[in-house]
Amino acid sequence: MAQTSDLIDLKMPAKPEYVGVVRLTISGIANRIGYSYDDIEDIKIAVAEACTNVVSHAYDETVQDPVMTITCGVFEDKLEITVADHGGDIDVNSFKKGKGPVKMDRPIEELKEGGLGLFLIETLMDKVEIYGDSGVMIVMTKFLQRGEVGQNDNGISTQHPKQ
Amino acid sequence: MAQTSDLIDLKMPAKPEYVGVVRLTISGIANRIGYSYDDIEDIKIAVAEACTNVVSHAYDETVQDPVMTITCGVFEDKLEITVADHGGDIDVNSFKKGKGPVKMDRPIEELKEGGLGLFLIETLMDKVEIYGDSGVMIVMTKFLQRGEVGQNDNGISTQHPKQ
Amino acid sequence: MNLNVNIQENNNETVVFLDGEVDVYTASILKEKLNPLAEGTNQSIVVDLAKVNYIDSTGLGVFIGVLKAVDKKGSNLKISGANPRVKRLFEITGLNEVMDVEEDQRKEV
Amino acid sequence: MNLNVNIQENNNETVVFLDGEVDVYTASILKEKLNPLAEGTNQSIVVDLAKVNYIDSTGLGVFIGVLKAVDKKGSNLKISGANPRVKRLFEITGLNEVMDVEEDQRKEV
Ligand SMILES: Nc1ncnc2c1ncn2[C@@H]1O[C@H](COP(=O)(O)OP(=O)(O)O)[C@@H](O)[C@H]1O
Ligand SMILES: Nc1ncnc2c1ncn2[C@@H]1O[C@H](COP(=O)(O)OP(=O)(O)O)[C@@H](O)[C@H]1O
Repeated sequence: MAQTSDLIDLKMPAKPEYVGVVRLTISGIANRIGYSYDDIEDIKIAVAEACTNVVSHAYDETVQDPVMTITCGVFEDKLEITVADHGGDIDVNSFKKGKGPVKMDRPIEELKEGGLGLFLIETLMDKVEIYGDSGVMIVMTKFLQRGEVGQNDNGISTQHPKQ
Repeated sequence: MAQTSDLIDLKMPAKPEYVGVVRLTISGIANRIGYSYDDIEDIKIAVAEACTNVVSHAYDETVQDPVMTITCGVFEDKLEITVADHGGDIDVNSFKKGKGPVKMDRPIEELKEGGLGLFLIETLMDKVEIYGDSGVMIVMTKFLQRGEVGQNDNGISTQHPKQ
Repeated sequence: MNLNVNIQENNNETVVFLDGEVDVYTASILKEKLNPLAEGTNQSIVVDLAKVNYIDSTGLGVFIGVLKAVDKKGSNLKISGANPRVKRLFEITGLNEVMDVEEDQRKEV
Repeated sequence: MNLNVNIQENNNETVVFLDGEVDVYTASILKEKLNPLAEGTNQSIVVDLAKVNYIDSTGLGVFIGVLKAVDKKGSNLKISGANPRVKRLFEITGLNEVMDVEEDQRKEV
Protein backbone atom coordinates (compact mmCIF):
# COMPACT_ATOMS: atom_id res chain seq x y z
CA MET A 1 0.00 0.00 0.00
CA ALA A 2 1.65 3.17 -1.19
CA GLN A 3 -0.69 5.85 0.14
CA THR A 4 0.51 8.02 2.98
CA SER A 5 -2.68 8.25 4.97
CA ASP A 6 -5.95 6.35 4.90
CA LEU A 7 -8.71 6.93 7.41
CA ILE A 8 -11.05 4.30 8.76
CA ASP A 9 -13.97 5.20 10.98
CA LEU A 10 -15.94 2.81 13.12
CA LYS A 11 -18.93 3.66 15.29
CA MET A 12 -20.47 1.06 17.55
CA PRO A 13 -22.75 0.69 20.54
CA ALA A 14 -20.61 0.79 23.69
CA LYS A 15 -21.57 -2.74 24.70
CA PRO A 16 -19.39 -5.68 25.73
CA GLU A 17 -20.44 -7.84 22.76
CA TYR A 18 -18.98 -5.40 20.25
CA VAL A 19 -15.46 -5.15 21.64
CA GLY A 20 -14.57 -8.40 19.86
CA VAL A 21 -15.89 -6.96 16.59
CA VAL A 22 -13.57 -3.98 16.98
CA ARG A 23 -10.67 -6.39 17.56
CA LEU A 24 -11.46 -8.21 14.33
CA THR A 25 -11.61 -4.98 12.34
CA ILE A 26 -8.37 -3.68 13.79
CA SER A 27 -6.54 -6.95 13.25
CA GLY A 28 -7.70 -6.93 9.62
CA ILE A 29 -6.32 -3.44 9.10
CA ALA A 30 -3.03 -4.20 10.86
CA ASN A 31 -2.68 -7.39 8.85
CA ARG A 32 -3.17 -5.49 5.60
CA ILE A 33 -0.48 -3.01 6.51
CA GLY A 34 1.99 -5.77 7.22
CA TYR A 35 2.47 -5.78 11.00
CA SER A 36 3.97 -8.89 12.53
CA TYR A 37 1.79 -11.37 14.34
CA ASP A 38 3.04 -10.12 17.71
CA ASP A 39 2.47 -6.47 16.85
CA ILE A 40 -1.06 -7.25 15.67
CA GLU A 41 -1.77 -8.94 18.99
CA ASP A 42 -0.38 -5.94 20.90
CA ILE A 43 -2.56 -3.54 18.91
CA LYS A 44 -5.64 -5.72 19.40
CA ILE A 45 -5.20 -5.81 23.17
CA ALA A 46 -4.54 -2.06 23.46
CA VAL A 47 -7.60 -1.14 21.39
CA ALA A 48 -9.74 -3.65 23.26
CA GLU A 49 -8.61 -2.15 26.59
CA ALA A 50 -9.62 1.31 25.43
CA CYS A 51 -13.01 0.06 24.22
CA THR A 52 -13.54 -1.93 27.41
CA ASN A 53 -13.00 1.27 29.37
CA VAL A 54 -15.64 3.03 27.31
CA VAL A 55 -18.05 0.14 27.89
CA SER A 56 -17.28 -0.03 31.62
CA HIS A 57 -16.69 3.57 32.69
CA ALA A 58 -17.78 6.19 30.17
CA TYR A 59 -21.54 6.20 30.48
CA ASP A 60 -23.94 5.94 33.35
CA GLU A 61 -26.98 3.73 33.00
CA THR A 62 -29.29 6.57 32.05
CA VAL A 63 -27.61 7.14 28.71
CA GLN A 64 -29.87 5.80 25.96
CA ASP A 65 -27.50 4.83 23.19
CA PRO A 66 -23.93 4.76 24.49
CA VAL A 67 -21.51 4.89 21.59
CA MET A 68 -17.81 4.29 21.06
CA THR A 69 -15.95 5.55 18.02
CA ILE A 70 -12.74 4.06 16.75
CA THR A 71 -10.73 6.02 14.20
CA CYS A 72 -7.79 4.46 12.50
CA GLY A 73 -5.19 6.48 10.62
CA VAL A 74 -3.04 4.36 8.34
CA PHE A 75 0.32 5.96 7.61
CA GLU A 76 3.40 4.83 5.72
CA ASP A 77 5.21 4.02 8.98
CA LYS A 78 2.58 3.82 11.69
CA LEU A 79 -0.96 3.11 12.70
CA GLU A 80 -2.69 5.75 14.81
CA ILE A 81 -5.83 4.55 16.53
CA THR A 82 -8.19 6.82 18.45
CA VAL A 83 -10.88 5.47 20.74
CA ALA A 84 -13.37 8.05 21.94
CA ASP A 85 -16.62 8.31 23.85
CA HIS A 86 -19.11 11.03 24.68
CA GLY A 87 -19.31 10.29 28.37
CA GLY A 88 -18.97 13.93 29.31
CA ASP A 89 -16.33 16.17 30.82
CA ILE A 90 -13.71 14.29 32.78
CA ASP A 91 -10.36 14.81 34.48
CA VAL A 92 -7.99 12.39 32.81
CA ASN A 93 -5.20 13.12 35.26
CA SER A 94 -7.06 11.13 37.87
CA PHE A 95 -6.70 8.03 35.67
CA LYS A 96 -3.04 7.86 36.37
CA LYS A 97 -3.41 6.99 40.02
CA GLY A 98 -2.60 3.40 40.80
CA LYS A 99 -1.68 2.59 37.22
CA GLY A 100 1.00 -0.05 36.92
CA PRO A 101 1.73 -3.72 37.34
CA VAL A 102 0.60 -5.79 40.28
CA LYS A 103 2.52 -4.99 43.44
CA MET A 104 3.90 -8.20 44.80
CA ASP A 105 5.01 -6.82 48.15
CA ARG A 106 1.37 -6.52 49.21
CA PRO A 107 -0.69 -9.33 50.71
CA ILE A 108 -3.01 -11.07 48.26
CA GLU A 109 -6.14 -9.72 49.89
CA GLU A 110 -5.07 -6.21 48.95
CA LEU A 111 -4.67 -6.95 45.24
CA LYS A 112 -6.89 -4.85 42.99
CA GLU A 113 -8.90 -6.58 40.31
CA GLY A 114 -8.80 -3.58 38.00
CA GLY A 115 -6.41 -0.85 37.01
CA LEU A 116 -4.39 -2.85 34.50
CA GLY A 117 -6.06 -1.54 31.32
CA LEU A 118 -4.29 1.79 30.86
CA PHE A 119 -1.03 0.22 32.00
CA LEU A 120 -1.29 -2.41 29.27
CA ILE A 121 -2.17 0.19 26.64
CA GLU A 122 0.93 2.22 27.48
CA THR A 123 3.10 -0.88 27.60
CA LEU A 124 1.93 -2.40 24.33
CA MET A 125 1.77 0.73 22.18
CA ASP A 126 4.64 3.03 21.20
CA LYS A 127 2.91 6.31 21.98
CA VAL A 128 -0.25 7.05 23.96
CA GLU A 129 -2.10 10.32 24.55
CA ILE A 130 -5.23 10.74 26.61
CA TYR A 131 -7.58 13.69 26.36
CA GLY A 132 -10.76 14.45 28.27
CA ASP A 133 -13.27 16.96 27.07
CA SER A 134 -16.77 15.88 26.18
CA GLY A 135 -15.58 12.38 26.99
CA VAL A 136 -12.34 10.44 26.97
CA MET A 137 -10.25 10.28 23.82
CA ILE A 138 -7.24 8.05 23.76
CA VAL A 139 -4.80 8.18 20.84
CA MET A 140 -2.54 5.19 20.44
CA THR A 141 0.31 4.84 17.96
CA LYS A 142 2.19 1.75 16.86
CA PHE A 143 5.11 2.19 14.52
CA LEU A 144 5.70 -0.16 11.65
CA GLN A 145 9.19 -1.58 11.37
CA ARG A 146 9.54 -2.90 7.88
CA GLY A 147 12.03 -5.67 8.46
CA GLU A 148 14.00 -3.48 10.84
CA VAL A 149 14.88 -3.99 14.47
CA GLY A 150 14.73 -1.35 17.15
CA GLN A 151 12.53 1.75 17.33
CA ASN A 152 10.64 0.12 20.15
CA ASP A 153 11.91 1.48 23.41
CA ASN A 154 9.62 -0.22 25.85
CA GLY A 155 11.59 -3.42 25.52
CA ILE A 156 8.50 -5.57 25.31
CA SER A 157 7.53 -6.12 21.72
CA THR A 158 9.56 -8.95 20.34
CA GLN A 159 11.28 -8.17 17.09
CA HIS A 160 10.12 -10.64 14.50
CA PRO A 161 10.66 -10.29 10.79
CA LYS A 162 7.57 -8.77 9.26
CA GLN A 163 5.64 -10.92 6.83
CA MET B 1 -28.33 -9.93 22.88
CA ALA B 2 -31.69 -8.62 23.94
CA GLN B 3 -31.75 -5.19 22.32
CA THR B 4 -34.01 -4.59 19.36
CA SER B 5 -31.77 -2.45 17.26
CA ASP B 6 -28.06 -1.65 17.33
CA LEU B 7 -26.35 0.45 14.71
CA ILE B 8 -22.80 -0.03 13.50
CA ASP B 9 -21.19 2.44 11.13
CA LEU B 10 -18.05 1.83 9.13
CA LYS B 11 -16.35 4.30 6.81
CA MET B 12 -13.37 3.24 4.71
CA PRO B 13 -11.35 4.27 1.69
CA ALA B 14 -12.93 2.68 -1.41
CA LYS B 15 -9.82 0.64 -2.16
CA PRO B 16 -9.45 -3.08 -2.90
CA GLU B 17 -7.31 -3.75 0.18
CA TYR B 18 -10.09 -2.73 2.56
CA VAL B 19 -12.83 -5.01 1.26
CA GLY B 20 -11.36 -7.87 3.30
CA VAL B 21 -11.44 -5.69 6.41
CA VAL B 22 -15.16 -5.07 5.86
CA ARG B 23 -15.68 -8.82 5.54
CA LEU B 24 -13.97 -9.40 8.89
CA THR B 25 -16.07 -6.77 10.63
CA ILE B 26 -19.30 -8.08 9.17
CA SER B 27 -18.50 -11.70 10.00
CA GLY B 28 -17.75 -10.62 13.57
CA ILE B 29 -21.12 -8.93 13.87
CA ALA B 30 -23.00 -11.84 12.28
CA ASN B 31 -21.17 -14.29 14.54
CA ARG B 32 -22.17 -12.30 17.63
CA ILE B 33 -25.81 -12.33 16.62
CA GLY B 34 -25.79 -16.08 16.17
CA TYR B 35 -26.02 -16.68 12.43
CA SER B 36 -25.02 -20.10 11.18
CA TYR B 37 -21.68 -20.60 9.49
CA ASP B 38 -23.36 -20.76 6.07
CA ASP B 39 -25.40 -17.63 6.64
CA ILE B 40 -22.30 -15.75 7.78
CA GLU B 41 -20.54 -16.78 4.56
CA ASP B 42 -23.52 -15.62 2.48
CA ILE B 43 -23.57 -12.26 4.22
CA LYS B 44 -19.81 -11.83 3.82
CA ILE B 45 -19.97 -12.48 0.08
CA ALA B 46 -22.95 -10.18 -0.48
CA VAL B 47 -21.37 -7.30 1.43
CA ALA B 48 -18.03 -7.85 -0.32
CA GLU B 49 -19.78 -7.75 -3.71
CA ALA B 50 -21.40 -4.44 -2.85
CA CYS B 51 -18.08 -3.00 -1.64
CA THR B 52 -16.26 -4.35 -4.69
CA ASN B 53 -18.76 -2.49 -6.88
CA VAL B 54 -18.01 0.74 -5.02
CA VAL B 55 -14.29 0.17 -5.46
CA SER B 56 -14.63 -0.74 -9.15
CA HIS B 57 -17.45 1.43 -10.46
CA ALA B 58 -18.48 4.28 -8.18
CA TYR B 59 -15.69 6.79 -8.59
CA ASP B 60 -13.65 7.99 -11.51
CA GLU B 61 -9.92 8.43 -11.08
CA THR B 62 -10.13 12.15 -10.43
CA VAL B 63 -11.87 11.67 -7.09
CA GLN B 64 -9.38 12.41 -4.31
CA ASP B 65 -10.55 10.31 -1.40
CA PRO B 66 -13.10 7.77 -2.58
CA VAL B 67 -15.08 6.47 0.36
CA MET B 68 -17.44 3.59 1.06
CA THR B 69 -19.76 3.51 4.03
CA ILE B 70 -21.17 0.35 5.51
CA THR B 71 -24.04 0.63 7.96
CA CYS B 72 -25.22 -2.37 9.86
CA GLY B 73 -28.56 -2.49 11.63
CA VAL B 74 -28.81 -5.31 14.15
CA PHE B 75 -32.40 -6.30 14.85
CA GLU B 76 -34.00 -9.05 16.91
CA ASP B 77 -34.71 -11.12 13.79
CA LYS B 78 -32.53 -9.72 11.03
CA LEU B 79 -29.38 -7.94 9.95
CA GLU B 80 -29.82 -4.99 7.60
CA ILE B 81 -26.63 -3.91 5.89
CA THR B 82 -26.35 -0.80 3.74
CA VAL B 83 -23.39 -0.16 1.47
CA ALA B 84 -23.23 3.33 0.01
CA ASP B 85 -20.94 5.54 -2.01
CA HIS B 86 -20.88 9.17 -3.10
CA GLY B 87 -20.12 8.47 -6.73
CA GLY B 88 -22.78 10.87 -7.95
CA ASP B 89 -26.21 10.65 -9.54
CA ILE B 90 -26.83 7.33 -11.27
CA ASP B 91 -29.64 5.37 -12.91
CA VAL B 92 -29.80 2.11 -10.98
CA ASN B 93 -32.30 0.61 -13.40
CA SER B 94 -29.52 0.17 -15.91
CA PHE B 95 -27.75 -2.19 -13.49
CA LYS B 96 -30.36 -4.81 -14.05
CA LYS B 97 -29.41 -5.49 -17.66
CA GLY B 98 -27.58 -8.75 -18.13
CA LYS B 99 -27.80 -9.66 -14.47
CA GLY B 100 -28.04 -13.39 -13.90
CA PRO B 101 -26.10 -16.62 -13.99
CA VAL B 102 -23.77 -17.63 -16.81
CA LYS B 103 -25.67 -18.57 -19.98
CA MET B 104 -24.48 -21.96 -21.03
CA ASP B 105 -26.17 -21.96 -24.43
CA ARG B 106 -23.63 -19.38 -25.62
CA PRO B 107 -20.17 -20.19 -26.96
CA ILE B 108 -17.35 -19.73 -24.47
CA GLU B 109 -15.89 -16.74 -26.30
CA GLU B 110 -19.07 -14.81 -25.60
CA LEU B 111 -18.96 -15.34 -21.84
CA LYS B 112 -18.79 -12.15 -19.83
CA GLU B 113 -16.24 -11.87 -17.05
CA GLY B 114 -18.38 -9.55 -14.98
CA GLY B 115 -22.00 -9.05 -14.15
CA LEU B 116 -22.23 -11.69 -11.41
CA GLY B 117 -21.97 -9.37 -8.42
CA LEU B 118 -25.51 -8.06 -8.13
CA PHE B 119 -26.85 -11.48 -9.07
CA LEU B 120 -24.97 -13.04 -6.15
CA ILE B 121 -26.14 -10.35 -3.75
CA GLU B 122 -29.77 -11.00 -4.66
CA THR B 123 -29.29 -14.74 -4.48
CA LEU B 124 -27.51 -14.83 -1.13
CA MET B 125 -29.55 -12.24 0.77
CA ASP B 126 -33.25 -12.40 1.65
CA LYS B 127 -34.15 -8.87 0.59
CA VAL B 128 -32.24 -6.35 -1.54
CA GLU B 129 -33.06 -2.75 -2.42
CA ILE B 130 -30.94 -0.50 -4.61
CA TYR B 131 -31.19 3.29 -4.66
CA GLY B 132 -29.28 5.81 -6.72
CA ASP B 133 -29.12 9.45 -5.78
CA SER B 134 -25.81 11.06 -4.89
CA GLY B 135 -24.34 7.61 -5.41
CA VAL B 136 -25.46 4.02 -5.15
CA MET B 137 -27.00 2.74 -1.94
CA ILE B 138 -27.73 -0.93 -1.63
CA VAL B 139 -29.72 -2.24 1.34
CA MET B 140 -29.40 -5.94 2.05
CA THR B 141 -31.34 -7.92 4.62
CA LYS B 142 -30.69 -11.39 6.02
CA PHE B 143 -33.23 -12.83 8.40
CA LEU B 144 -32.17 -14.75 11.47
CA GLN B 145 -33.82 -18.10 11.97
CA ARG B 146 -33.29 -19.00 15.57
CA GLY B 147 -33.26 -22.75 15.32
CA GLU B 148 -36.16 -22.65 12.91
CA VAL B 149 -36.40 -23.94 9.37
CA GLY B 150 -37.96 -22.10 6.48
CA GLN B 151 -38.39 -18.33 5.98
CA ASN B 152 -35.79 -18.49 3.25
CA ASP B 153 -37.52 -18.67 -0.08
CA ASN B 154 -34.56 -18.64 -2.41
CA GLY B 155 -33.84 -22.27 -1.68
CA ILE B 156 -30.11 -21.69 -1.33
CA SER B 157 -29.20 -21.12 2.28
CA THR B 158 -28.87 -24.44 4.00
CA GLN B 159 -30.70 -24.67 7.28
CA HIS B 160 -28.24 -25.43 10.00
CA PRO B 161 -28.97 -25.20 13.69
CA LYS B 162 -27.75 -21.87 14.97
CA GLN B 163 -24.93 -21.97 17.48
CA MET C 1 -7.01 -12.06 3.65
CA ASN C 2 -4.13 -12.75 1.32
CA LEU C 3 -3.54 -15.19 -1.50
CA ASN C 4 -0.54 -17.37 -2.18
CA VAL C 5 -0.12 -18.79 -5.67
CA ASN C 6 2.11 -21.81 -6.18
CA ILE C 7 2.61 -23.21 -9.68
CA GLN C 8 3.81 -26.73 -10.37
CA GLU C 9 4.49 -27.80 -13.94
CA ASN C 10 4.48 -31.47 -14.82
CA ASN C 11 4.76 -32.85 -18.35
CA ASN C 12 1.81 -31.31 -20.05
CA GLU C 13 -0.19 -30.44 -16.97
CA THR C 14 0.25 -27.30 -14.92
CA VAL C 15 -1.24 -27.30 -11.45
CA VAL C 16 -1.85 -23.95 -9.78
CA PHE C 17 -2.28 -24.22 -6.02
CA LEU C 18 -4.12 -21.33 -4.42
CA ASP C 19 -4.01 -20.68 -0.70
CA GLY C 20 -6.09 -17.92 0.85
CA GLU C 21 -8.87 -15.65 -0.36
CA VAL C 22 -9.71 -14.64 -3.90
CA ASP C 23 -11.33 -11.22 -3.89
CA VAL C 24 -10.99 -7.81 -5.55
CA TYR C 25 -7.64 -7.29 -3.80
CA THR C 26 -6.00 -10.61 -4.59
CA ALA C 27 -7.59 -11.14 -8.03
CA SER C 28 -4.95 -9.00 -9.71
CA ILE C 29 -2.17 -11.16 -8.23
CA LEU C 30 -3.98 -14.23 -9.50
CA LYS C 31 -4.50 -12.82 -13.00
CA GLU C 32 -0.83 -11.94 -13.29
CA LYS C 33 0.14 -15.50 -12.48
CA LEU C 34 -2.47 -17.20 -14.64
CA ASN C 35 -2.24 -15.10 -17.78
CA PRO C 36 1.17 -16.39 -18.92
CA LEU C 37 -0.02 -19.98 -18.43
CA ALA C 38 -3.01 -19.36 -20.66
CA GLU C 39 -0.70 -18.29 -23.50
CA GLY C 40 0.49 -21.82 -24.28
CA THR C 41 -1.28 -24.14 -26.71
CA ASN C 42 -2.75 -27.55 -25.95
CA GLN C 43 -2.01 -27.14 -22.27
CA SER C 44 -3.84 -28.69 -19.40
CA ILE C 45 -4.25 -26.27 -16.52
CA VAL C 46 -5.60 -27.37 -13.15
CA VAL C 47 -6.44 -24.81 -10.51
CA ASP C 48 -6.46 -26.36 -7.05
CA LEU C 49 -8.80 -24.56 -4.66
CA ALA C 50 -8.39 -26.92 -1.70
CA LYS C 51 -6.95 -24.13 0.45
CA VAL C 52 -9.24 -21.38 -0.75
CA ASN C 53 -11.73 -20.48 1.96
CA TYR C 54 -13.26 -17.48 0.24
CA ILE C 55 -14.05 -16.53 -3.32
CA ASP C 56 -16.49 -14.05 -4.82
CA SER C 57 -17.53 -12.79 -8.25
CA THR C 58 -14.18 -11.11 -8.86
CA GLY C 59 -12.46 -14.48 -8.46
CA LEU C 60 -15.02 -16.24 -10.61
CA GLY C 61 -14.48 -13.54 -13.24
CA VAL C 62 -10.76 -14.33 -13.30
CA PHE C 63 -11.54 -17.97 -14.06
CA ILE C 64 -13.98 -16.99 -16.81
CA GLY C 65 -11.23 -14.86 -18.35
CA VAL C 66 -8.76 -17.74 -18.20
CA LEU C 67 -11.32 -20.15 -19.62
CA LYS C 68 -11.85 -17.89 -22.63
CA ALA C 69 -8.11 -17.52 -23.15
CA VAL C 70 -7.28 -21.23 -22.92
CA ASP C 71 -10.28 -22.13 -25.07
CA LYS C 72 -8.83 -20.07 -27.91
CA LYS C 73 -5.51 -21.91 -27.66
CA GLY C 74 -7.02 -25.37 -27.57
CA SER C 75 -5.99 -25.71 -23.93
CA ASN C 76 -7.96 -27.08 -21.05
CA LEU C 77 -8.94 -25.59 -17.67
CA LYS C 78 -10.02 -27.61 -14.68
CA ILE C 79 -11.02 -26.45 -11.20
CA SER C 80 -10.26 -29.00 -8.49
CA GLY C 81 -10.52 -29.44 -4.74
CA ALA C 82 -13.04 -26.68 -4.07
CA ASN C 83 -14.73 -26.99 -0.69
CA PRO C 84 -18.54 -27.19 -0.64
CA ARG C 85 -18.92 -23.46 0.04
CA VAL C 86 -16.71 -22.46 -2.86
CA LYS C 87 -18.18 -25.07 -5.16
CA ARG C 88 -21.64 -23.81 -4.39
CA LEU C 89 -20.70 -20.45 -5.89
CA PHE C 90 -19.71 -22.13 -9.16
CA GLU C 91 -23.11 -23.80 -9.11
CA ILE C 92 -25.22 -20.78 -8.24
CA THR C 93 -23.60 -18.78 -11.01
CA GLY C 94 -23.92 -21.60 -13.55
CA LEU C 95 -20.15 -21.61 -14.05
CA ASN C 96 -19.94 -25.33 -13.37
CA GLU C 97 -21.93 -25.82 -16.59
CA VAL C 98 -19.29 -24.21 -18.78
CA MET C 99 -16.21 -25.09 -16.75
CA ASP C 100 -14.79 -28.40 -15.58
CA VAL C 101 -15.31 -28.28 -11.82
CA GLU C 102 -14.12 -31.47 -10.21
CA GLU C 103 -16.40 -33.40 -7.90
CA ASP C 104 -15.23 -33.02 -4.35
CA GLN C 105 -14.24 -35.99 -2.22
CA ARG C 106 -15.06 -34.33 1.05
CA LYS C 107 -18.51 -34.69 2.48
CA GLU C 108 -20.86 -31.75 2.82
CA VAL C 109 -20.88 -30.87 6.47
CA MET D 1 -15.00 -14.47 19.93
CA ASN D 2 -16.73 -16.73 22.41
CA LEU D 3 -15.61 -18.70 25.43
CA ASN D 4 -16.39 -22.26 26.37
CA VAL D 5 -15.84 -23.33 29.97
CA ASN D 6 -15.49 -27.00 30.77
CA ILE D 7 -15.05 -28.12 34.37
CA GLN D 8 -13.59 -31.49 35.37
CA GLU D 9 -13.50 -32.48 39.01
CA ASN D 10 -11.04 -35.10 40.17
CA ASN D 11 -10.44 -36.06 43.78
CA ASN D 12 -9.31 -32.81 45.29
CA GLU D 13 -8.34 -31.05 42.10
CA THR D 14 -10.70 -29.17 39.84
CA VAL D 15 -9.51 -28.44 36.33
CA VAL D 16 -11.25 -25.68 34.40
CA PHE D 17 -10.64 -25.88 30.65
CA LEU D 18 -11.18 -22.62 28.80
CA ASP D 19 -11.58 -22.50 25.03
CA GLY D 20 -11.83 -19.18 23.21
CA GLU D 21 -11.32 -15.56 24.18
CA VAL D 22 -11.48 -13.97 27.60
CA ASP D 23 -12.59 -10.37 27.28
CA VAL D 24 -15.16 -7.95 28.69
CA TYR D 25 -17.93 -9.94 26.99
CA THR D 26 -16.95 -13.43 28.10
CA ALA D 27 -15.52 -12.50 31.51
CA SER D 28 -18.96 -12.55 33.11
CA ILE D 29 -19.52 -16.11 31.87
CA LEU D 30 -16.18 -17.09 33.34
CA LYS D 31 -16.83 -15.42 36.68
CA GLU D 32 -20.15 -17.21 37.03
CA LYS D 33 -18.46 -20.56 36.52
CA LEU D 34 -15.43 -19.91 38.72
CA ASN D 35 -17.11 -18.26 41.70
CA PRO D 36 -18.82 -21.43 43.02
CA LEU D 37 -15.50 -23.31 42.78
CA ALA D 38 -13.77 -20.67 44.87
CA GLU D 39 -16.28 -21.23 47.69
CA GLY D 40 -14.84 -24.58 48.77
CA THR D 41 -12.06 -24.92 51.34
CA ASN D 42 -8.64 -26.50 50.79
CA GLN D 43 -9.36 -27.00 47.10
CA SER D 44 -6.88 -27.13 44.30
CA ILE D 45 -8.11 -25.27 41.22
CA VAL D 46 -6.27 -25.44 37.91
CA VAL D 47 -7.30 -23.18 35.04
CA ASP D 48 -6.12 -24.59 31.71
CA LEU D 49 -5.53 -21.85 29.13
CA ALA D 50 -4.17 -24.09 26.36
CA LYS D 51 -7.05 -23.17 24.07
CA VAL D 52 -7.22 -19.50 24.97
CA ASN D 53 -5.89 -17.37 22.14
CA TYR D 54 -6.83 -14.00 23.59
CA ILE D 55 -6.98 -12.50 27.04
CA ASP D 56 -6.89 -8.93 28.28
CA SER D 57 -7.05 -7.04 31.56
CA THR D 58 -10.67 -8.02 32.13
CA GLY D 59 -9.69 -11.67 32.03
CA LEU D 60 -6.66 -11.08 34.24
CA GLY D 61 -8.96 -9.27 36.66
CA VAL D 62 -11.17 -12.33 36.91
CA PHE D 63 -8.19 -14.44 37.92
CA ILE D 64 -7.12 -11.87 40.52
CA GLY D 65 -10.63 -12.02 41.95
CA VAL D 66 -10.53 -15.81 42.11
CA LEU D 67 -7.06 -15.77 43.64
CA LYS D 68 -8.27 -13.50 46.44
CA ALA D 69 -11.30 -15.72 47.05
CA VAL D 70 -9.42 -19.03 47.14
CA ASP D 71 -6.67 -17.53 49.27
CA LYS D 72 -9.21 -16.76 51.97
CA LYS D 73 -10.42 -20.36 51.95
CA GLY D 74 -6.99 -21.92 52.08
CA SER D 75 -7.41 -23.15 48.52
CA ASN D 76 -4.93 -23.05 45.69
CA LEU D 77 -5.11 -21.55 42.18
CA LYS D 78 -2.87 -22.54 39.31
CA ILE D 79 -2.80 -21.28 35.72
CA SER D 80 -1.58 -23.86 33.24
CA GLY D 81 -0.98 -24.32 29.52
CA ALA D 82 -0.95 -20.63 28.58
CA ASN D 83 0.62 -19.98 25.18
CA PRO D 84 3.58 -17.57 25.05
CA ARG D 85 1.38 -14.60 24.08
CA VAL D 86 -1.04 -15.15 26.94
CA LYS D 87 1.76 -15.95 29.39
CA ARG D 88 3.50 -12.73 28.43
CA LEU D 89 0.50 -10.75 29.71
CA PHE D 90 0.81 -12.42 33.12
CA GLU D 91 4.44 -11.39 33.11
CA ILE D 92 4.00 -7.80 31.94
CA THR D 93 1.38 -7.20 34.59
CA GLY D 94 3.45 -8.88 37.33
CA LEU D 95 0.64 -11.37 37.94
CA ASN D 96 2.99 -14.31 37.54
CA GLU D 97 4.69 -13.11 40.74
CA VAL D 98 1.59 -13.52 42.88
CA MET D 99 -0.04 -16.37 41.01
CA ASP D 100 1.18 -19.86 40.15
CA VAL D 101 1.59 -19.69 36.38
CA GLU D 102 2.90 -22.99 35.06
CA GLU D 103 5.96 -23.09 32.84
CA ASP D 104 4.93 -23.85 29.30
CA GLN D 105 6.23 -26.89 27.44
CA ARG D 106 5.88 -25.33 24.02
CA LYS D 107 8.75 -23.34 22.62
CA GLU D 108 8.52 -19.63 21.99
CA VAL D 109 8.03 -19.23 18.23
N1 LIG E 1 -13.43 6.08 28.74
C1 LIG E 1 -13.39 6.31 30.06
N2 LIG E 1 -14.37 7.04 30.65
C2 LIG E 1 -14.36 7.28 32.00
N3 LIG E 1 -13.39 6.86 32.82
C3 LIG E 1 -12.38 6.13 32.30
C4 LIG E 1 -12.33 5.82 30.90
N4 LIG E 1 -11.19 5.10 30.70
C5 LIG E 1 -10.59 4.96 31.89
N5 LIG E 1 -11.29 5.57 32.87
C6 LIG E 1 -10.92 5.65 34.31
O1 LIG E 1 -9.57 5.25 34.48
C7 LIG E 1 -9.47 4.17 35.42
C8 LIG E 1 -8.33 3.24 35.07
O2 LIG E 1 -8.63 2.48 33.90
P1 LIG E 1 -7.91 1.12 33.64
O3 LIG E 1 -6.46 1.28 33.83
O4 LIG E 1 -8.32 0.65 32.27
O5 LIG E 1 -8.42 0.09 34.74
P2 LIG E 1 -9.90 -0.43 35.03
O6 LIG E 1 -10.74 -0.18 33.83
O7 LIG E 1 -9.72 -1.87 35.30
O8 LIG E 1 -10.36 0.32 36.24
C9 LIG E 1 -10.85 3.52 35.40
O9 LIG E 1 -11.13 2.85 36.58
C10 LIG E 1 -11.76 4.72 35.17
O10 LIG E 1 -12.03 5.38 36.36
N1 LIG F 1 -21.68 1.36 -6.65
C1 LIG F 1 -21.81 1.45 -7.99
N2 LIG F 1 -21.55 2.61 -8.66
C2 LIG F 1 -21.68 2.66 -10.00
N3 LIG F 1 -22.09 1.63 -10.77
C3 LIG F 1 -22.37 0.46 -10.17
C4 LIG F 1 -22.26 0.30 -8.76
N4 LIG F 1 -22.60 -0.98 -8.46
C5 LIG F 1 -22.92 -1.58 -9.61
N5 LIG F 1 -22.80 -0.73 -10.66
C6 LIG F 1 -23.08 -1.02 -12.08
O1 LIG F 1 -23.80 -2.24 -12.16
C7 LIG F 1 -23.12 -3.17 -13.01
C8 LIG F 1 -23.35 -4.59 -12.59
O2 LIG F 1 -22.68 -4.84 -11.38
P1 LIG F 1 -22.31 -6.34 -10.97
O3 LIG F 1 -23.51 -7.21 -11.16
O4 LIG F 1 -21.74 -6.31 -9.61
O5 LIG F 1 -21.21 -6.82 -12.02
P2 LIG F 1 -19.75 -6.25 -12.32
O6 LIG F 1 -19.34 -5.42 -11.16
O7 LIG F 1 -18.91 -7.45 -12.47
O8 LIG F 1 -19.87 -5.48 -13.60
C9 LIG F 1 -21.68 -2.73 -13.00
O9 LIG F 1 -20.98 -3.12 -14.15
C10 LIG F 1 -21.80 -1.22 -12.88
O10 LIG F 1 -22.00 -0.64 -14.14
